[in-house]
Amino acid sequence: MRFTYSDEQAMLLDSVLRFGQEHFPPTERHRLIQQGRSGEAASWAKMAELGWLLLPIAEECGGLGGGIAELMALGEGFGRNLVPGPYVAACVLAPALLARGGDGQYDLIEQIGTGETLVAAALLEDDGGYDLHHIATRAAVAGDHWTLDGAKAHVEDGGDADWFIVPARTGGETADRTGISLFLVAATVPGLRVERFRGIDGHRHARLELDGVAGQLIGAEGNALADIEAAVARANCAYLAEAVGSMEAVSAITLEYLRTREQFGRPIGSFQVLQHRMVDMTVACEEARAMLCHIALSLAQGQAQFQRAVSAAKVRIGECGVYVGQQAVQLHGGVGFSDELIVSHHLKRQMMLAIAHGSVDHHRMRFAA
Amino acid sequence: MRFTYSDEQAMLLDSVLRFGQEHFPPTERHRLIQQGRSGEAASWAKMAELGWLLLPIAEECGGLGGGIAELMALGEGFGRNLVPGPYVAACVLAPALLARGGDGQYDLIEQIGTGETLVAAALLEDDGGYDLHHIATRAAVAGDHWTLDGAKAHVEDGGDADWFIVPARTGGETADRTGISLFLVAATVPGLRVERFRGIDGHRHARLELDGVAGQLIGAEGNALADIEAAVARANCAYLAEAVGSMEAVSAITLEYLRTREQFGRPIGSFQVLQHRMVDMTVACEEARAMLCHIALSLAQGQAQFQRAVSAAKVRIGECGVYVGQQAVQLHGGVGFSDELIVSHHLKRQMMLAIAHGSVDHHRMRFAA
Amino acid sequence: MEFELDPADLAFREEVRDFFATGIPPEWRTRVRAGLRLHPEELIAYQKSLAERGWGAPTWPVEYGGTGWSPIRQYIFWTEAAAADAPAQFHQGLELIGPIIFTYGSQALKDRYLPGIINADDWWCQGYSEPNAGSDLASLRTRAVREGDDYVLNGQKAWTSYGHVASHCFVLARTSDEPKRQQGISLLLMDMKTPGITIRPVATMDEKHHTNEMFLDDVRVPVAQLVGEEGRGWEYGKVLLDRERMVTASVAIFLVQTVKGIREAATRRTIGGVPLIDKPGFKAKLAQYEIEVIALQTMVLKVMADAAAGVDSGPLGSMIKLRWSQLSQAGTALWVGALGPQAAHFAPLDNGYALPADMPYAMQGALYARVTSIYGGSSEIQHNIIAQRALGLKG
Amino acid sequence: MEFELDPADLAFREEVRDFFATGIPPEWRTRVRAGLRLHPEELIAYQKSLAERGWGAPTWPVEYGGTGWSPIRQYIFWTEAAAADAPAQFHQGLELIGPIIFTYGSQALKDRYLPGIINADDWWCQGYSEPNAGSDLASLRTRAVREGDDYVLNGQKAWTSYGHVASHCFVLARTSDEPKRQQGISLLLMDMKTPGITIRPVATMDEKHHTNEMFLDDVRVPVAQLVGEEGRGWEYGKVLLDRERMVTASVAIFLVQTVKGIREAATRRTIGGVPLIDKPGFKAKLAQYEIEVIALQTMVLKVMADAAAGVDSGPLGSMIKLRWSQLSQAGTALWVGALGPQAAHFAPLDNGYALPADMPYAMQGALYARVTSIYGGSSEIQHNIIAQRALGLKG
Repeated sequence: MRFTYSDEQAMLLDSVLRFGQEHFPPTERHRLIQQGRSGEAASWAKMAELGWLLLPIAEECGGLGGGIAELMALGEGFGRNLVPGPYVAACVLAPALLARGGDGQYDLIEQIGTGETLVAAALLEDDGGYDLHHIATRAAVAGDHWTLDGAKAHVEDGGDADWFIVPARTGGETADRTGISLFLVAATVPGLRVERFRGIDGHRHARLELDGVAGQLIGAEGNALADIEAAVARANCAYLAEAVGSMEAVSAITLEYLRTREQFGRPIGSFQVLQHRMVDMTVACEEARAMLCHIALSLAQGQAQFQRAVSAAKVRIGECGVYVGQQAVQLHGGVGFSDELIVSHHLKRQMMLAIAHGSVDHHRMRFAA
Repeated sequence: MRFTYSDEQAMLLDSVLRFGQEHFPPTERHRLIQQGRSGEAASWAKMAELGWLLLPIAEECGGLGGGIAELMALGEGFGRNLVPGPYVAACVLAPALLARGGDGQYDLIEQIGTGETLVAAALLEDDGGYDLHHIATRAAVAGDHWTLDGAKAHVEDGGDADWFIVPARTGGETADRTGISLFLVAATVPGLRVERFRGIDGHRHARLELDGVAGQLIGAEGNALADIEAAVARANCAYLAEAVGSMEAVSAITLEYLRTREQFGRPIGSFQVLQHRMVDMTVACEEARAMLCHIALSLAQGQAQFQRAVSAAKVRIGECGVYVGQQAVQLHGGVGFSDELIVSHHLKRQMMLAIAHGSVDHHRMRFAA
Repeated sequence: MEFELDPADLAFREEVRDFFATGIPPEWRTRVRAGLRLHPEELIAYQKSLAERGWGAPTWPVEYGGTGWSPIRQYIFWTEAAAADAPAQFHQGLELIGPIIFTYGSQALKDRYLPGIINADDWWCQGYSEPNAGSDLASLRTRAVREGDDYVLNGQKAWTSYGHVASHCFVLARTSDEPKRQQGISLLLMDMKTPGITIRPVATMDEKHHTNEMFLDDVRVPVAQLVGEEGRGWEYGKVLLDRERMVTASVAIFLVQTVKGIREAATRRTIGGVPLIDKPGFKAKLAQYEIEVIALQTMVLKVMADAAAGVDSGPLGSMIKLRWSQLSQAGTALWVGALGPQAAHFAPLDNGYALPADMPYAMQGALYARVTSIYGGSSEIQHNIIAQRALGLKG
Repeated sequence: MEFELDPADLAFREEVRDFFATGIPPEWRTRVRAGLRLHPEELIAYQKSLAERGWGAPTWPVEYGGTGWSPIRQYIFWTEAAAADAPAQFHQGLELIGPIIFTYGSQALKDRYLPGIINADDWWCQGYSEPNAGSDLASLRTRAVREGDDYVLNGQKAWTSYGHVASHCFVLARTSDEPKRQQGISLLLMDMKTPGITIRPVATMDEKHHTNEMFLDDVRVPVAQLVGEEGRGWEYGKVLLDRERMVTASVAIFLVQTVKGIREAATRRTIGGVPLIDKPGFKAKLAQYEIEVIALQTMVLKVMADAAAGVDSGPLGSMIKLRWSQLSQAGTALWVGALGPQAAHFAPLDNGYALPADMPYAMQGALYARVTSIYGGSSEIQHNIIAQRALGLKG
């Protein structure tokens, strides 16, 4: 049993860290994000070149078959430098869902791996909360193809997607766990309205309205829920590691600030109250990291235990991450609130990570179920 | 508008404080409590002599007709010195319920006022949580009297009661709000099993089993719930003020300890972390006192708003009281945990006050309803 | 204890209620509820409407153009304003410099500046903080050197809120070096059109331009613009502590607006057909929040009643600031949580697409709320103040 | 990262599981789950049963009678013990003085005392704290003056846990006055039957007699009972910091028992026919608690794995102590809350009436838990330690 990364994983983390420093130094990051997809184009190409886009993709789909530990190393590295971009949506979540389609989807998966194409999964609906089984969107056979009708309230990182993976009902009622199938929908297909929004962390999301939209069935009809839940849990692992990387980075920045910033003629880190706050932040980081280990430990116990562990981690890392981000801003005072330091960007990303693929409240009740 | 006591109320508070110091100094209090009812006999007689037992009783019942402000002054005074005894159960709650019986109950009320008799209300049942309308106990007419069958899970301060006021169903189903009547039951009546328990605060409670017990109907049959809820809300006002008095007392003791206790060669109150904790305790005291004012402000707005204000106060004072008690123990360190200082007794009383006549969770949901 | 309002106050409440029954534009509502400042032109319009009614300065004495209201009436006024989703008045002129001017300023300064504050012809900003003098304000370095009839100011100010909007600025600057750092600091009133003033916007995490850096480069301020005596600027702020309490207190009253914002968001959003507001978990959270707001409101009322009765409220003002910032943060966070996944939709990337109903304001409010525990004396500083001044604990 | 146990460890787990499958008396269960110590005779019986199996000292090297288990095996052992509702072993002999004796003690001391610790023939108590030396232990005043072959001890000790039960005591006493207060303190082993020792019970808020004052009045302790060198007693404790981490770490593993206690209480109690455990509000609270326990357990496992890998865990031990005490308090409070109104029924006042199923233990556990953030270095001290040692922040 070992809680540290293997040499290979450590090397991966190391290169992700260097990548982040090089492509998204705090001084440049904000400017690049404001450019949207074009601001991330160069770095995306570099990731493709490094093989990272292929890393999470299963070997049978032509990927590198990276496991949870590799995803965590990547996520942690991204989090430390707040690397933006739709990596988790496009490279972790989408390929796992497309894999359901077997070799019919290998071309598209390959294009994801080369960075040519972005795919996003349109999972959440109005009135569904964060429940993945709450699907009112319906698919019907029309001649030789399927048409979809409905709406998706939020597509994580769907703002730049070329394709959407859309769960829709081929049977059952809105809240049923059965009768859900997956469809591939082109972003430019007639009848599809894509509304695009930016989050406070610069991520670009979408909201869809589907009005008789043509979709291509991915894999077998029905019973897609298990695949969706498994894929989302896997995506969450990368997000959770990103949150931990971000927490640790912003804690380190804050500790350094406490050591060097002077007020009332002494370093502010000499004030006991700020020392203890810094300790609480550090404990929160340790708890969060422990939850990543808990996920890893659960892997041997099957998908149900794994998903329960992910829910537990979403709760605690969500809480700890936002707490650490808030305290980092607080301890920095006014400059922490400014956009110029990276500190507030960590808080904003933590706030968004805490609700990505399920809020703390949602996952607490899933854990309890 | 004035938030301070009137001169008369301030004098009452003052005499309650002197009474507490005289009868229950910290050195004696624990010993007296361990003697049970006999340990409190002398002080109870003194209270009767001072007219306090009559104070909360309505004038039409022969009492002094004290209002909420008088109850609060009394409660606050009791709380500051942790005066034990069944005052609220016997003098606030029971007479308010007995008043429903009109002049038929004036003799008993008078005996309460003279201190001869103790009466307690048996309100809570198993499976009922803290809900006052959850009554499974049934009353039936048997010839010229009523007989009661059922059980009561907890009778606040019922350990020494000579009489019990027992709500029972004369109609409706267990959770209905209608069909509840009040009965007076002698503690010694055949078929009544009284199990007596002591709480961590020395209060003596009871649990009842009623097997064909003879009871005397108090007032009209049915529709007693409104009276019960109003009486309990009134009783809670005294308890809430007691909690505030106790919080302020234990905060003052803790502040003094911080000023005088030395460790590492300086008063522990010079450590910033302990200073800030003491501030948080002080803020909690202010919040709690504000909730008492909120209750008083609600009086003009009718019973429903009054009860909602009491529920709000039960939530916040319950939380703040336990917090202050816990931190007082923590800041005192080992001696805070010992029984020898009064500090831990404040925490224990706060823990019990927080669940008396409804826990924080219960009242939060009542407030939200 | 007496908790009834007297009949005259009750009549006053009706009068205020009538005033607010018309006149608050509905498009202000979400921003107000999220604790966000309105646009300057909106705030100016609001202030002018109050001034027109004679209510421009609720806390000022009549002789300076104020209402002369008792603290209880101020409470009533703000409670009704909050109930009507009116904004809090912009406070930098009204509460920060106005009272200093009418307490310490020359007659000329009073005549020149007080009316403009009330009728919103002038907009004041504060030039106190510096890059290395935030919580530790006494370490400020901006200098004002006397040259003839002018002071010549050089230095750099930080967190100059609404400096990009303001017509005037009240500045603390060092006019002499004294052994005690709090001495030798003077308070000057400065026209923002004076040459040598450069305003540089500071981008903040809420993506709203409200604050700035201000560079002072040989800025000449006439000596007549000095408030009170040279070198005593520090004291003037301190003496007004009691008033400052009222300022935070009044803002705290407006938290009921946040409750409304949360409630409406949670009523609008359904999960599985059930409004979020009816789900036990959310219900409990909102109830908890409302109860804590009630506690704070009642603390505010107590400060007001104490002030009316001439009783010293002690550290209650600092406590209200502390709790207010905590509850601003908790409330806006609860609101954002009520939006669900769409809390990630902060800004549209294309034209023609509408944001969710509360956005971006709910989120912007949640982000802005983070600074409420930093500005105006951080929560840590408030703790220090209470510990030292009220509890008598020494470092 | 590798998270699989190797086959030998898996086999070991089966062996431990088998051991615990029998043998833990059901009447221990509620107390164990409430985090309460069992009666001394029960703890002795438990320790003897472990000693008989060769498992009396899970953390000791084989040469001193220990198991020589790897940290991972210790973790497995404790996890299985916790799952079986076995108590934590009494630690004062096993973890506090035993390791000091085998590290610094003479061969004679090792021969005399180590076996008695393992087989529970001796019961050790700790004589460190004093009325004016709690968190600030270095200010202790008890003196040990050399007279011939004895030290003569005079002084007063506080918080001598189980001093009324113990056969032996390890005492810190001042043998000389040095400029640095931590110097000149010696560690002595003392038979509790020695004349001059007076034990006075200290009543504590949990109404359980577990601690005492100890008065030392010309108590003669042979010089041979000195551990290591005179004047270096303070260091001996410090050097064992790593081991102490393991002690709190092992106790933290037992929090799963509290989860079980809460769960059963909330399953038993119904409100309106619905078990409390199925009510969303309670469900959420218990889930939150379980998740925080999981985080702590995994931190413990990490310490163990780090130790096995020879990696320094840094301040993780202090963090575990901190979080463990918080979770002991939160868990027992949740449990007591689950009892509803009957949490007020702590002790029967008459014979023949049974308390509610969990009482008095759930409540006693909740009261006892308050001291877990005070003893063994209060939470405030743990914060200081982490801030200074791990984060390098100076006062």
